[in-house]
Order: sequence, then C-alpha cells, then structure tokens
Amino acid sequence: MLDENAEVVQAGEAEKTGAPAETPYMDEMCKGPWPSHAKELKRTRYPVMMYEEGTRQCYTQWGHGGMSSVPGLGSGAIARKSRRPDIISHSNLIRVLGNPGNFYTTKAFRKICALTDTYGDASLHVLTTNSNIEICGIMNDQQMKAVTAELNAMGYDVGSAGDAIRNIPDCMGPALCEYAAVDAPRLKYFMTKHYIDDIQYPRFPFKIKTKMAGCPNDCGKALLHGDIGIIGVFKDLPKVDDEKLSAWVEKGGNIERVCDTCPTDAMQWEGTRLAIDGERCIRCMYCINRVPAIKPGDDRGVAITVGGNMKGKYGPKKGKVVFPFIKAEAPDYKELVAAYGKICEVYDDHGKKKERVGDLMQRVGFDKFLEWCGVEVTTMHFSSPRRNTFYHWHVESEKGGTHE
Amino acid sequence: MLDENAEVVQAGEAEKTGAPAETPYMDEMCKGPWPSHAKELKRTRYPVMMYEEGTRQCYTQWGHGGMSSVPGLGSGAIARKSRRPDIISHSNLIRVLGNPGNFYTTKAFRKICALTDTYGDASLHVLTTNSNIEICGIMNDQQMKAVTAELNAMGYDVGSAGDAIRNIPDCMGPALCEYAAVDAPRLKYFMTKHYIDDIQYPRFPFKIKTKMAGCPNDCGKALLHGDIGIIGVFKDLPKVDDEKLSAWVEKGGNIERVCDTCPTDAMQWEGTRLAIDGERCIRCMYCINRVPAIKPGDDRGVAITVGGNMKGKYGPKKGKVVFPFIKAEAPDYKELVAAYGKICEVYDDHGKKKERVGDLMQRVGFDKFLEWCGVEVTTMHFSSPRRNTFYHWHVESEKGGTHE
Amino acid sequence: MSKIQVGGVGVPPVEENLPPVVLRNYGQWDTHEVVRPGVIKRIAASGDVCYTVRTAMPPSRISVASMLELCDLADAYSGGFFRITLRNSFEFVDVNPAKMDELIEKAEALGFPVGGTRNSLHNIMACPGWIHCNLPATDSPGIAKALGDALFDEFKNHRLPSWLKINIGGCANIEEALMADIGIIGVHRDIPIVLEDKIRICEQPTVIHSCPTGAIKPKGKESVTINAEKCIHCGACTMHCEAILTGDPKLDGFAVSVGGKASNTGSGPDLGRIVIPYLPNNPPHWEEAVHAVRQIMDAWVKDAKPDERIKEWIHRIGWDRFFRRAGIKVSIKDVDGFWFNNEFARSDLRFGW
Amino acid sequence: MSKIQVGGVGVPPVEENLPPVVLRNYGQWDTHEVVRPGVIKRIAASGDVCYTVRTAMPPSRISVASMLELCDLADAYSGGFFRITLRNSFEFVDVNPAKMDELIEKAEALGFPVGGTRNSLHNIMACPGWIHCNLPATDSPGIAKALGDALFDEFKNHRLPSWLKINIGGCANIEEALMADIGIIGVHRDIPIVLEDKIRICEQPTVIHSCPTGAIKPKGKESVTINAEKCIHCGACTMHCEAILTGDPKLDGFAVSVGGKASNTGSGPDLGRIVIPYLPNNPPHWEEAVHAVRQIMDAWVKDAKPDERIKEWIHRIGWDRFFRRAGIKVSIKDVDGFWFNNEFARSDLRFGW
Ligand code: SRM
Ligand code: SRM
Ligand code: SRM
Ligand code: SRM
Ligand code: SF4
Ligand code: SF4
Ligand code: SF4
Ligand code: SF4
Ligand code: SF4
Ligand code: SF4
Ligand code: SF4
Ligand code: SF4
Repeated sequence: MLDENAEVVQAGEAEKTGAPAETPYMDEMCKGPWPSHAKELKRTRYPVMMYEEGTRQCYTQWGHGGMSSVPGLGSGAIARKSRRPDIISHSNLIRVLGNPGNFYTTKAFRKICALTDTYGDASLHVLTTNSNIEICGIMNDQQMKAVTAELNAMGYDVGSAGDAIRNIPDCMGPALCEYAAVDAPRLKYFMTKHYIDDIQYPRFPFKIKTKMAGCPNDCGKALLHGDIGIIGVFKDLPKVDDEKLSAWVEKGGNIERVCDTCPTDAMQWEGTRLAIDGERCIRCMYCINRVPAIKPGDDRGVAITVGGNMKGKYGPKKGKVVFPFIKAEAPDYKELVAAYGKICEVYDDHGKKKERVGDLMQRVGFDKFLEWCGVEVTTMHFSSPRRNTFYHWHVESEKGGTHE
Repeated sequence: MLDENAEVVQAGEAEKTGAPAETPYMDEMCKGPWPSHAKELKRTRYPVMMYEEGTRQCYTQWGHGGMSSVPGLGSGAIARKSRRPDIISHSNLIRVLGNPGNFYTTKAFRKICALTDTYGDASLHVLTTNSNIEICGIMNDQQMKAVTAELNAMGYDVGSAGDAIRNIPDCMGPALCEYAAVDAPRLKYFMTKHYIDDIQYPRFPFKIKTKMAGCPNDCGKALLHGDIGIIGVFKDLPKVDDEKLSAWVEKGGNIERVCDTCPTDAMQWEGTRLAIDGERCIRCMYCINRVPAIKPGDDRGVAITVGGNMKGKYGPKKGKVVFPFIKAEAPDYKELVAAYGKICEVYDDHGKKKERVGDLMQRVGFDKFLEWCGVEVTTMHFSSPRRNTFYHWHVESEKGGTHE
Repeated sequence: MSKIQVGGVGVPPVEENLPPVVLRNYGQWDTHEVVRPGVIKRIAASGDVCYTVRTAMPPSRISVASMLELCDLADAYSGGFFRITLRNSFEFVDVNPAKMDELIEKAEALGFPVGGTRNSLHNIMACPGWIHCNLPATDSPGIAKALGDALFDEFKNHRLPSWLKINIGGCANIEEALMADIGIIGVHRDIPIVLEDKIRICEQPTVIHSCPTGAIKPKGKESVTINAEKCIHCGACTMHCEAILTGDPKLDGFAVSVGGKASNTGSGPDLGRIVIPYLPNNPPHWEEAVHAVRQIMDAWVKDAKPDERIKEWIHRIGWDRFFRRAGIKVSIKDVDGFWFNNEFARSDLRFGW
Repeated sequence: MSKIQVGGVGVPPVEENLPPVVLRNYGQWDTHEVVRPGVIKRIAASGDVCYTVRTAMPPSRISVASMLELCDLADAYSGGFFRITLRNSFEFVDVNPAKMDELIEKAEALGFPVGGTRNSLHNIMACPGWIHCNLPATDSPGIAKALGDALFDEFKNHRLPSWLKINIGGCANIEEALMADIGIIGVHRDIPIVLEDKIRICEQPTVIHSCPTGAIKPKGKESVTINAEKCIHCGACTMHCEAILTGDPKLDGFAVSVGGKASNTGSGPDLGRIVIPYLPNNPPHWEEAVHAVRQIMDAWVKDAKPDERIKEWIHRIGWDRFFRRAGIKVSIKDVDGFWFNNEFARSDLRFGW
C-alpha cells in the first residue's frame, strides 16, 4: 500500500549534498516567547524543508492523504503524499486514542516517545482537536503495525480515522472538577471498549465524531461540533448550601451581582437564604460557576445532541437536542447505549455516502429524524415550535379521499 | 372567456322549485353579538346554498379560480367556478384598489354599493387583506367592463390580481397619526399612479405585494408580508420635549417604567431631563408610543424590505432589509422610485415562473440579491454577519492559478 | 356606457376623502387618547380635536344593504367621512363628541359593536373560506364569528394585558394568521386528488414544478401521481392545476399559532409559531377553536405583565413554560421538518424542566 | 514483535493514570481557586488539596525531545502525572505547592510558559496547516506562534475582562475557529485546479456529487470542469479527488471570526460569525492577523463589563456597534449567501445608526 522504501531528504542531508539548507522562515519562527513549532520540528527528523518551502511559497508542499487502510490494522493510519519528492516522498502518521480525561503517566508517555523515535520521525501531535495523540513521520506499513502492536501491549490502541466512530474525547470530569454531572472519563473508557470495532473499522456513511462533557459548561464543546454530543445535565434545581453561602457573602462574595446576571432572573437573595425560582431557572450553570456554595442538582443524567459539524454539505451547524435527559449508569450504561446505538443505526440506515449526520437531519427534516430515533418530543427538542403549517401528515386514510 | 349565460339557483329559487331551502348552519351563525357574515349573505343575492352546503359538508363547494383576463380590462378580475352547477355555475368578483389611507366618503361609497347591486350580487368584501374592496357576484365579462368603466369615471380603478404589482396598502399616516415618519397616503397615491400599468398588466414571475407603513410600528405589517415593504423610519434620535415630559410626569406618567422597558436600556430620566444614549437606541418606537413628549426624530426617510411572504416555495419568511434608509420626497420620490424600480427589475430578470421574490433571494443567496440591487452593504443589512466561510469570490485572476 | 380607460386611473387623491379637520391638521397631530373602547380622540398642535369611532365588521362579506346603513350613520354623525382600518374595522372619522353616545347606540343596534382599540380584542381578520374559495381546509368566516361571539366582552373592554389580535386563514396560502397574537390556519392532511379525466387540461411540467418537495411525478405523458410520503399538503398543485383538488375533507381542519407581531418595539417583529398542529372542523360553533383560543388567552391574561403582548410574554417565560401554562400537549408535530428546520431545533441545554 | 489484537484494546482504565490524591477524592472536589495564572488549587470535601500547573504548548507539533523534558519535570514535581487539556495545554497534576516556583521557573526555562487560566489568553489551538496537510489556505501553526508572541503578556496575566480563546484552522474543514472567542480560518479564493493528466484516478460521479453547489460538471467521461460562478471554494472536491488541487496560492489567505462560545451560561452557546472575510498570508510574522486580533481584543477590553466574554459583549452592544468600535469595515462579504442565509439577514428595523 505505502511506499516502503522512501527516501528522506533532510535539511541536514541537503547540506551534505551541497544544496544550501537555509531555513530563514523557520528561523524567524524559532524566536519569541511562545512555544515554537519550528523549534520543535528542528529537534526531530521531520523534513523541515517541506515546511520551510511551504512557508516561503505560501503553499503546502504536501500532497493527497487521508485514512490509509493498512491490512490488519484498524482505521488509525493517515497516509500523506508529498508534492516534493526531492525533499521526501511521503510521511504517514498514526492516531493513538486519547486516555480518559486525558490523564497520562510519564511512564507510559516515555514509551510513546520511544516508539515515535524508533518508528517515526520523533515528532508528535499532542493533542489533536479530537483528543488523540499522533505519532508522526512513519514511513511504511510494517512500522505502523509494529507501533500498533507495541501500543496494544501497553494497553493503548489506535483508530479514529475514516468513516468510523472517531475517538470519543471527554473532559477531566469528576476526576478533578467539582461541576461534573456525569462521570465523563469512566464513560469514555466504557464507550471506547464498547464501540471499539466501530472505532477501528469504518462502516458508516461518513465519520461520526462523538464528543463528551461533564456538565453544561461543555468544556468539550460537544454540542457545537459533535456529530453526537453527550453532555452531563441535571434536571432538578441547583443545590444551595445557605450556610456556606452566607459565609461566602461575609467574605465579600457579591451575590447581588450573580442574581443580577442570572439570565432568567431566577435568583433572589433574601439576606440569609437564596431562593431559586424553579419556574424560571434553565440550569445554565452560571450561578454554580460563580458561587462555591451552589452545586449542580442531584437528578443527573446526560443530554444527547446530534448533528454538530463545521463543514458538511451546508456549512457550520450546531448540534440539536435529540435526547434531552437520559440516565448514564454504570456498569452497562443501558439507556445511553440504547440511545447512542439508535442514532448510529439511523445514520447508518439513511445517510448518503459522505453525508454527515447533521446534513442528513437537514435533508430529511428534524421531525423525521426524531421519529426514526423513536423519540417522544418535548419542548426540550425545539428552540421554538415550527412556523410553517407544512407537515408530513400520515393519517390512516391518507390516500386520496372521497367526496360527497 | 366567462360563461355569460349562467344560471343562478338561489335559496329562494330552490324553494320555488320545491326543494327545501333550509339553512340550519347559517341560521345558527346569524345568532350572537358579533357581526355575522351569514346574516350579511342572506341580505344579498349571494347563492347561500353554496355556503350552507360547504358548512354542512365541511368542504368548499367552489371550484377552480384565480385571475381572469377579461379583454381590455386590467388584472382586477377573479373568476371562480362552482362544483355545484345545481346551485350556481360560477361567480366572479372585481378588485377595486383601496383609497389612500383607506379614507372614504359616503358619496363615493354609495356609488360603489349601487354598482354592486346593479352588476353583482349585492355583496362586498370590505376590505381584503391587501386593502382592496371586492365587488362580488359578477356573472360575465360585460358586467365586469361596465363596473370598471363606471369606477374609472368616479376616479377609482381596478387591478391587483395575477402576477402583477398588487394594490399598495398604506396606513392612515400623517392624516391622523402623530407618529408617521413618511406621508404614507400621499406616497400610496403617487405609487399607484406611477405603477398603474404594472398593477393592471401582469408581467412578473409571480405577484409582487408592496405594503407600506408610516413608521416602525408597522401597522401595515409591511416587513412581515410585503414582497416589498416600504416603512417610514428616522435616523436621528427620538426628540424629547423635556418641559412637556416633566408636565406628563407631574400628572402621573410613569417615566421610570418606560426607561426600564426600553429594550436597549438607552434611556435615563434625570429628574427634569431625559437622556437618550445614541449609542444604544435602536429607534424601536417604544418610548414614543408611551410618552406624548417623545416624538420620532427629524431625519426621516423609508426603509425598504424585500421578500416577506407566507407560503412561497419554502414556507413563511419575513422580509429582509435591502435599503435601510432612503429619502421619500415629493413630488417625484426619485430615490424611492429608483430603489423600488431596481428591486422589481432584479426580480423580473432573475425570478423563475411562480417564484416569489423572497424565494429568489433564498435560492440565489441574500448577498447575490443585494449585489444585483447595487446596494452598499452596512450592518443594517444583517442580523449577524455570516457563519460560514463559503463565499463566491470573484477575484481577477480567479481562473485556476499556477504554482511554483 | 363610457369606455374603459387605458393607462389607468389609479386612486383618488388623498385630499378628496378627508374631513376638513383632518385636512387642516394633516401631519400636525400631537397626541391621542383612547377615551373609551372604540373611541380615539386625537389632538392636533393647533388644538383641533378629531374623534374616531371604531366598529367590528362581519368576516369577509358585507351586504350592500348594511354598507348603506353604515353610510347613513356616517352622513348623520361624521359628515359623510369614514375609513376602513388595516384590520377591516369600520371607523367613523370626525364624530361630534356631543353625539357620541347616540352614534354608538345606533351602530350597535344595527349590529356593529363599538370597541377593538388598545388592550382589547381587535377586529378579527378572516379570508373568504367556504364562502368563495376553492382551497380552504377550514372556514375562516365561521370561526371568526364563533370567536367574536365567545370573546365579545373582550372587544368591548380594555381589560386585557395588551391588545389581542386574531387572524384566520382558510389554508396555508394566506397565513395572515402568523402575524397575529393568535392565529388559525386551515390544514389539509390528505394528499390532493388527481382527477384523471380532467388532468389533460393543465400543463404537466408546471404542475410538477409547482411542488416544493418533488412529490408529484409524471404518469405517462398526460397525468401525474402524488407520493404520499413526500407530500406536505401545501396545496400549491391545487392552485396551479384545475384537475387537482384538495383531498378528503374529513381530514381537513386547522392549526393554531401564537406570537406573531409586526412592530419593532420590545423584542421586535416576528412571525408566529404553530402550537396546536391540528383541530377538527366543527361548524357552526367551532368549539375546539374557541376552547384553544381561550386556553391561550387565559394563560396569558393570568401571567402577563401590564402591556405585555403574547409574543413578549412567551419571549420572557420561554416555550417550555408556555406549553405548560397554556395546558397544550407537545408532539412531534411541533418540530419543524421543512426547509428552515435548522432555525427551530434546540441547540442549547438551557432546559426549563 | 507481538501480534495486532483484533477486537481492540480500547483505552487504559481511568484509574491507571491518576495520582493518588485524585483517585482518593474522585467526585469529591468541592471548590477551586486560581491562585495565580496557570495554577489551579482544588480543594476536596475531605480537605485534600490538588494543585495543577498549566503551560502553553507549541502549535500542532512537539518533539520527542521536548516531551521527554516535560516528562522529566513531571517526574520531579508531580509524581509522574500530567494531563493534556481539551485545548492542548500541558498540565502537571498534583504539584507540591512548596516546589511550585521552582517548577514554574524550570518549565519556563525550557520554553513552556505557565499561564492560560481564567481571564487570560488561553492556549491557542491550531491544526497542522503547512506542516502536514494538503488542503490549507493558510498556516495555522505559523499564525498561532505569531499571535502567541504578540499577546504573550495576556497569557501570563489575568487582566482581560474574561477569557480569550483563539482557535485557528487552515481551511474550512475544521472551523474549530468558529467555536472560539476569536477565530482564524483559511480561505481559498481561487477555484480548484483539475490535473487533466491525473483526473482518471478518481471516481468521477463521487467527485461531482461532493460539490455542494453543483459547480462541477463532467467533461467527457473521465474529466470534470469547475464553474467559477458557482464555486464557493469549500474544498470538498480537493478532499475527495487526488487530481484536484486547491487553486492559486496567491489568492489564499484567511478570515477572522468572533463570538463563538460553547457554554450554556449567559446567552447560551453559539458559533462565531465571520467579521473579516479575507486577509492575505504574510509569514513569518503574520502582521495582518496580529493586527486584526488586537483590533478586536482592544475594543472588547475597553468596552466589556467584568466577566463579559466577546460573545456576550456583542450580544449586549449589537453588531452595528461592534463593527464601529472594532474599526472593521463592513462589506457584502459579511452577508451570508449560502444555505442558511435566511437566518442571518436582518428582518427588523431596529437600527443602531
Ligand atoms: C387604524 C390602524 C391603522 C390604519 O391605518 O388602519 C392603527 C392605528 C393605530 N395604531 Fe396600529 N393601527 C392599525 C393596525 C396595526 C397593526 C396591524 C394589525 O393589527 O393587523 C399593527 C401591527 C400589529 C402587530 O405588531 O402585531 C399595529 C401596530 C401598532 C403599534 C405597535 C404595537 C406593539 O406591539 O408595540 C402601535 C403603538 C402602540 O399602540 O403602542 C400602534 C399604534 C396605533 C395608534 C395608537 C397610532 C395613533 O397615533 O393613532 C392607532 C390607534 C391604535 C388602537 O387601535 O388603539 N399600532 N397597528 C389599524 C387599526 C386596526 C384595527 O382595526 O384594529
Ligand atoms: C381576498 C384575499 C383574502 C382576504 O380575505 O383578504 C385572498 C384570496 C385569495 N387568494 Fe390570497 N388572498 C388575499 C390575500 C393574501 C395574502 C395576505 C396579504 O396579501 O397580505 C397572502 C399571504 C401573503 C403572501 O402573498 O405571501 C395570500 C397568499 C395567497 C397565495 C400564496 C402565494 C404563494 O406564495 O404561493 C395564493 C396562491 C397563489 O397565488 O398561487 C393565493 C390565492 C388566493 C385566491 C386567488 C385563491 C384562488 O385562486 O382560488 C383567493 C381568492 C378567494 C376568492 O375567490 O374570494 N393567496 N393572499 C386577499 C386578497 C388580497 C388582495 O386584495 O389582493
Ligand atoms: C482543563 C479544561 C477541561 C479539560 O478536561 O481539559 C477545563 C477546565 C475548567 N473549566 Fe472549562 N476547561 C477546559 C476547556 C473549556 C472549553 C473548551 C475550549 O476552551 O476549547 C470550554 C468551552 C469554551 C467556550 O464556551 O467557548 C470551557 C468552558 C468552561 C466554562 C464556561 C464559561 C462560560 O463562558 O460561561 C466554565 C465555567 C467558568 O469558568 O465560569 C469552565 C470551568 C472550568 C473549570 C473552572 C472547572 C473546574 O472546576 O475546574 C476548570 C478551570 C478553568 C480555567 O482554565 O481557568 N469551563 N472550558 C479545559 C482547559 C482548556 C485549556 O487548556 O485552557
Ligand atoms: C489532526 C486534525 C487537526 C488538528 O490539528 O487537530 C485534523 C486533520 C485533518 N482533517 Fe480534520 N482534523 C482534525 C479535526 C477536525 C475537526 C475538529 C474536531 O474534530 O473537533 C473538524 C471539524 C468538525 C467536524 O468534524 O465537522 C474536522 C473536519 C474535517 C473535514 C470536514 C468534514 C466534512 O464535514 O466535510 C475533513 C475533510 C473530510 O474528512 O472529508 C477533514 C480532513 C482532515 C485531514 C485528514 C485532511 C486530509 O485528508 O488531507 C487532515 C489530516 C492532516 C494531517 O495529515 O495532519 N477534517 N477535522 C484533527 C484530528 C482529529 C482526530 O484526532 O481525529
Ligand atoms: S465540562 Fe463541566 S465537568 Fe467537565 S471539566 Fe468542564 S466544567 Fe468540569
Ligand atoms: S442555573 Fe442559571 S438560570 Fe438557574 S438560577 Fe443559576 S444562573 Fe439562574
Ligand atoms: S404605521 Fe405608524 S404612522 Fe402608520 S398608523 Fe401605525 S403608528 Fe401611525
Ligand atoms: S426608541 Fe426604543 S430603543 Fe430608543 S430610547 Fe426609545 S424605547 Fe429605547
Ligand atoms: S387563505 Fe386559502 S382558503 Fe383563504 S382565501 Fe386564500 S386561498 Fe382561499
Ligand atoms: S400539496 Fe404541495 S406537497 Fe403535496 S403534492 Fe401538492 S404541491 Fe406537492
Ligand atoms: S483544517 Fe484544513 S488545513 Fe487544517 S488540518 Fe484540517 S484539512 Fe488540513
Ligand atoms: S471547491 Fe467546493 S464549491 Fe468549488 S468546485 Fe470544489 S466542491 Fe464545488
């Protein structure tokens, strides 16, 4: 599949062959206080003239690429051709699924570094926007397989390319965060194990990006750009510890300003007691973020959104609420798996080739999509009810009636 | 064109022929305090069994209809077939263009009544949603022509059907209203005279409804459902008469509540003086409507909106601002005519058959439409700038470039 | 008989139909006051005063006989001047205040109730429906009459939080309804019927093209079939082809919308939203329509701040609570599934459980 | 060499990578405090405390050598534990506060500045751009570096009104940018180039189908042409066919967006809007990008209320004033002309002249 005997022309090597390997653009970008990718590349065997020339010409020197299917390997390989065979013929990379909560130990990471040095060009992408680590500069299939095997041996895996379920990023959740309404890292672990075949063997119309966040602060931006977003929510009201709150106010906490800024005017500070109006509060997290004595409620679950993506056929679209509240309970996360599975199935059954799930929804109508998902509609499903009277009525006798 | 020798079976006549002419549904609808259309119909020669049967069957008894082209007559005739030849064969009507500000004298109206009685069935539609008077129950072309000739003789005209510029309704404007920023009735008079040929001779892809209102209160709902909306606006700030205002406050006027409700928090009552923050005020009319001492500003003109319609191809759509501010100055309303004419021309040139102008905008893109109209874009043209990076760039060398 | 003029007459000059006081103070009106429901007093900078008296009008049709009776009143009480408002109310212009009570009494005796200003129910707008059109899914005039009767006291009093405007359209064409505080729109639920024996008379490609969802396919060279899965019951084909009729009337009915508003005040203009997707036709008293409107109106009256229109009320409380408070059941039919569905789906988690 | 596992390994268990204090207090964290830029102190219900120290990371690529240096620091100062945040910051987890200053000094000496919490510039996100991709219209890493240098003080201080997140994407594919307070997105302005000699290698129907505007038409059975009038430069075809390349690089550049936000607080989540449609590529210092970001940032800093993010600021002042205050010229390229243009056109007269 991939060219196994590629030649690599390095800046250094070019020098040896007499051609000047000057990198004035990269040199400029090595200066300054911000961490420099140019400096980093120069510490590796990455073919720096590819980037230097790109920068000089204001045009990438890389050629076509994308998921590469390496026999026996999952979907984690990205092949990349070069347009400059005089510098390098190609350069591939492998995506290592990110850890739950993106916590790492130096022990494991040193191993990843060693693999990158052995099989790649000693450069890493830490982290992709979808929370993977990319081991870069791998030149052939054998090396890909070797890296994968060694990763597997240490309990890591590759995947997340092509028309598969991609890696499922999460936030640190309850591991470090006081706001988490769902245990995002454990859910990530479960989901990855549960869907590992779909992560490694692409079979969908197009990619499925599943993004998670522990609470409506949505540090995972799951609603905005998840084909499927899984976000911790609570249904009851924020919990107020009035005693702690009074102490906080005593110490200078400005509760009036928080009450003023609540987007629905739901809060009333009564001197020693904070009243939250259940008819107004929309569980937006604002007060919880500002006041240590206010916490998410106890009736917790996840909301599942569908259809966020940035390009697709119609341009950027936010995700839409499909399951406003379902339980996410270990060990089997039954309800969640049922809902998530349903969405993937509907997409698989109805999506056209290279059609993101959000575009499918746009094409067939949001109502149709909800129907396929077997969802019972609530006000949580719309920002407003519809404006037009057009509706696909399907009444029993809807077949061309008769008239008196 | 129309069947000139139609037979009319009236409730009364049916009785004569032995069939019972009972109208239990209409009788029921004659009761109660609200003015009754059933009672009205019974005072005319309208074929009441058509409505009675419609009501009984819950199904209209009328057949196909629409603009009828009566040779020599403009576009004001609506023909209507019947599905019940046993009751009546057909029944047509004629649209009489509404008066400026919809002011009438009994003298002229008695004449219209007489015409309706002579040539029609003695029933009128006062007023259509597009501010026409319809003379109903006319049975043949000759009668249509006769009605039209007599209307013309009294200075009235017919029109406003088919794919023409329709009647251009306006509000009472400065004739009775203290808020008017443009003289809507005089503008209506001018526009009707100026565009009379386009009102009477359909030549556009589909209908053009032009609606007017004297100020942003928009009693004409011009923005919402005008293919073209012409609405009085002012550019400077609302004018405050502080003395009058103090007097109003003295008498119990609640200026604080008005300040509180201003949607942009632009007003500050300083005891004897009202400050309006020019950086905040959006000229929404709210304070002007509530406080007699606040008036529209002096820098007046009209905004022109395009594309409001209720069905079209894509369902209900509001109009969109195309000319946010242009002068509307008698006698020739030069700027306005140029802008209005441009919109009609663009529509005429690019609209597909039976495509409303709002659907054209949706199809080709709002940017393209503005470009065709030769509009220089300002922030007044969007509720927000665009979200996607896709743009029809047309740079000189945009022809497939060359690479180093 | 005189000849039809070519070139066109247009409309009479503005001045021709204005009472002297209006002409004199044109553009000089300073303030107004609604002195009682239906009666507006306007005061000009000159000190001149002009009273107008507003009455409701029968939906869609009026007889020449009644119009002449109104003309008689106008001759007696407003110098022969009147106007028709943009909601089709009748307005006597420049009434002598001394004769006000007399005029009102006489108008009401004739069946024209005075009211419909400010914080009241305004005149109800309705299209011709079953009186004269071939497309209606419901009868706008009949519903208007039923609602007018049921809410009559609201027309005669200023006791609502703000004004209440109700518009009714017999089918999806007009949707004047969507611009009203509460709207009623006829809804077909059957697919249209193709009259096989007549279909030849229309232009087949035009008919096929008229369908927004591509539900119409050619059937041979002269007829068409309609795909029930794709049809959204918009009626465009029935408009463009004489041989296609609206479907089974037993499936016809109407939808209810709320929250239309044209003015730029408050949260600005917007079209209404459909909150009850279907109710059955039930003449002559239209109980379902009356009940639905009352349900919404009562919740609004109970809950609204002074001066708060239905749109602004919903804007403040949100749709979650609107449905709860109005006691309306939510269903999949509230979800937009057509062209603009991206605008209406929920893209946040700000739930009002 | 061991065999590739079929069935898949998945990811390591959560517990494997957590320091003991985190494991002990999992789900029991009570409050947190940002004690200085980059340093967060978390306090558990048990009274246990955990400090994290956050550093910026080089855009897109890091060398094994540098990662090993960071590992050395983690071994010395955080028991070998660290995490990578969702914005790709590096975070030492469970740092001994006594050794805090030492760690920070050493990290910064290695070139990893500590900061990027709360009301500061956070780590800048950038895709690989010219380092490794075939589609970029601009070089995200280069711009990230230029902005990071220019706004360095904002990363190290908590003196902005709220946080400032900047994301950069090399082309319209990722548009991670649209989720940031300020975003930069590569923009192609030329139509793609068809390599006539290579076009046979791709599936012609797939390529034609990939175009959202129907700009690609077949040319014979084996090639295609691109209609410049219809092309919106989205790049979909260049993705799906190896023989179609992005067009003239001299026309490439980038757009600037503002106002993205993911959280449900305040006015809720939304994608950003494009306010500068095009600026030219100008490496290595990217003056235009730096100027644009400064322009927006300065207006915001001057004008915002405490704690007000860019989205909320614009929400409060409106777009009319945003453009005036940021000193950005409005042009037709701010008007949405694609699929969702109905959402973005102005349908009211509430002008902020
Ligand atoms: C007579 C009429 C204009 C005409 O040329 O015919 C008219 C007349 C007045 N309108 Fe209107 N409006 C008239 C239809 C409308 C409409 C259209 C409609 O109802 O279908 C609207 C837009 C409706 C909407 O927004 O849904 C309309 C939106 C306004 C507003 C904005 C209200 C708001 O929600 O902010 C005002 C200002 C106000 O009342 O505060 C206004 C104010 C007024 C004032 C106070 C203006 C004045 O100085 O005289 C008039 C008396 C109002 C009243 O009825 O108490 N008028 N007005 C129309 C009477 C209709 C009727 O028979 O009831
Ligand atoms: C009389 C009137 C209703 C009323 O009670 O006021 C009316 C009556 C008819 N309308 Fe209308 N429309 C009337 C205002 C409207 C409005 C409201 C408005 O103008 O403010 C609308 C919605 C606004 C808009 O234009 O989008 C409206 C949207 C339609 C449509 C939908 C057009 C489309 O976009 O697809 C049709 C169907 C068509 O024209 O193809 C239609 C068609 C019809 C026809 C001609 C149906 C037909 O051919 O059988 C109706 C004749 C009924 C009859 O014989 O009495 N009517 N029609 C109004 C006459 C206005 C006038 O004087 O010119
Ligand atoms: C570490 C991280 C999660 C992770 O698992 O990696 C994280 C951590 C925290 N986030 Fe976040 N957020 C993280 C990315 C995000 C993102 C995504 C992004 O930036 O790309 C968002 C959504 C961004 C958006 O809305 O544009 C995000 C939206 C929030 C919010 C909502 C803010 C708002 O505008 O209302 C809060 C609440 C707050 O700070 O008031 C929050 C609060 C927090 C808290 C205070 C939670 C806690 O109790 O510890 C954490 C420290 C914040 C700080 O940096 O000062 N976090 N947070 C991410 C750090 C990124 C970084 O390196 O800077
Ligand atoms: C590495 C990464 C950028 C980064 O710096 O983080 C990336 C890199 C590429 N993306 Fe992406 N995308 C990456 C996150 C994204 C995101 C953001 C996200 O996931 O949160 C998006 C926007 C969100 C979305 O999915 O809509 C994104 C939308 C795309 C698209 C547009 C798909 C579409 O809807 O049309 C493409 C093109 C395609 O797949 O056809 C694309 C294609 C590509 C390719 C494979 C282009 C190619 O084939 O030449 C890039 C490989 C570059 C390389 O060789 O280094 N990438 N791509 C991210 C890898 C994520 C991962 O670990 O799986
Ligand atoms: S999404 Fe919520 S739970 Fe997760 S890190 Fe952010 S604030 Fe904490
Ligand atoms: S969660 Fe949000 S809406 Fe609810 S009380 Fe707190 S700030 Fe207000
Ligand atoms: S639109 Fe304005 S000017 Fe015209 S009647 Fe209404 S309030 Fe008066
Ligand atoms: S016109 Fe509207 S925005 Fe301006 S001050 Fe008055 S109420 Fe406020
Ligand atoms: S709204 Fe429909 S039913 Fe009513 S007149 Fe118009 S076309 Fe006929
Ligand atoms: S009613 Fe509308 S959707 Fe149905 S077939 Fe006719 S045109 Fe098509
Ligand atoms: S955003 Fe574009 S340029 Fe950047 S990696 Fe993705 S495809 Fe390549
Ligand atoms: S760049 Fe996009 S719009 Fe242009 S031809 Fe390619 S696919 Fe079509």
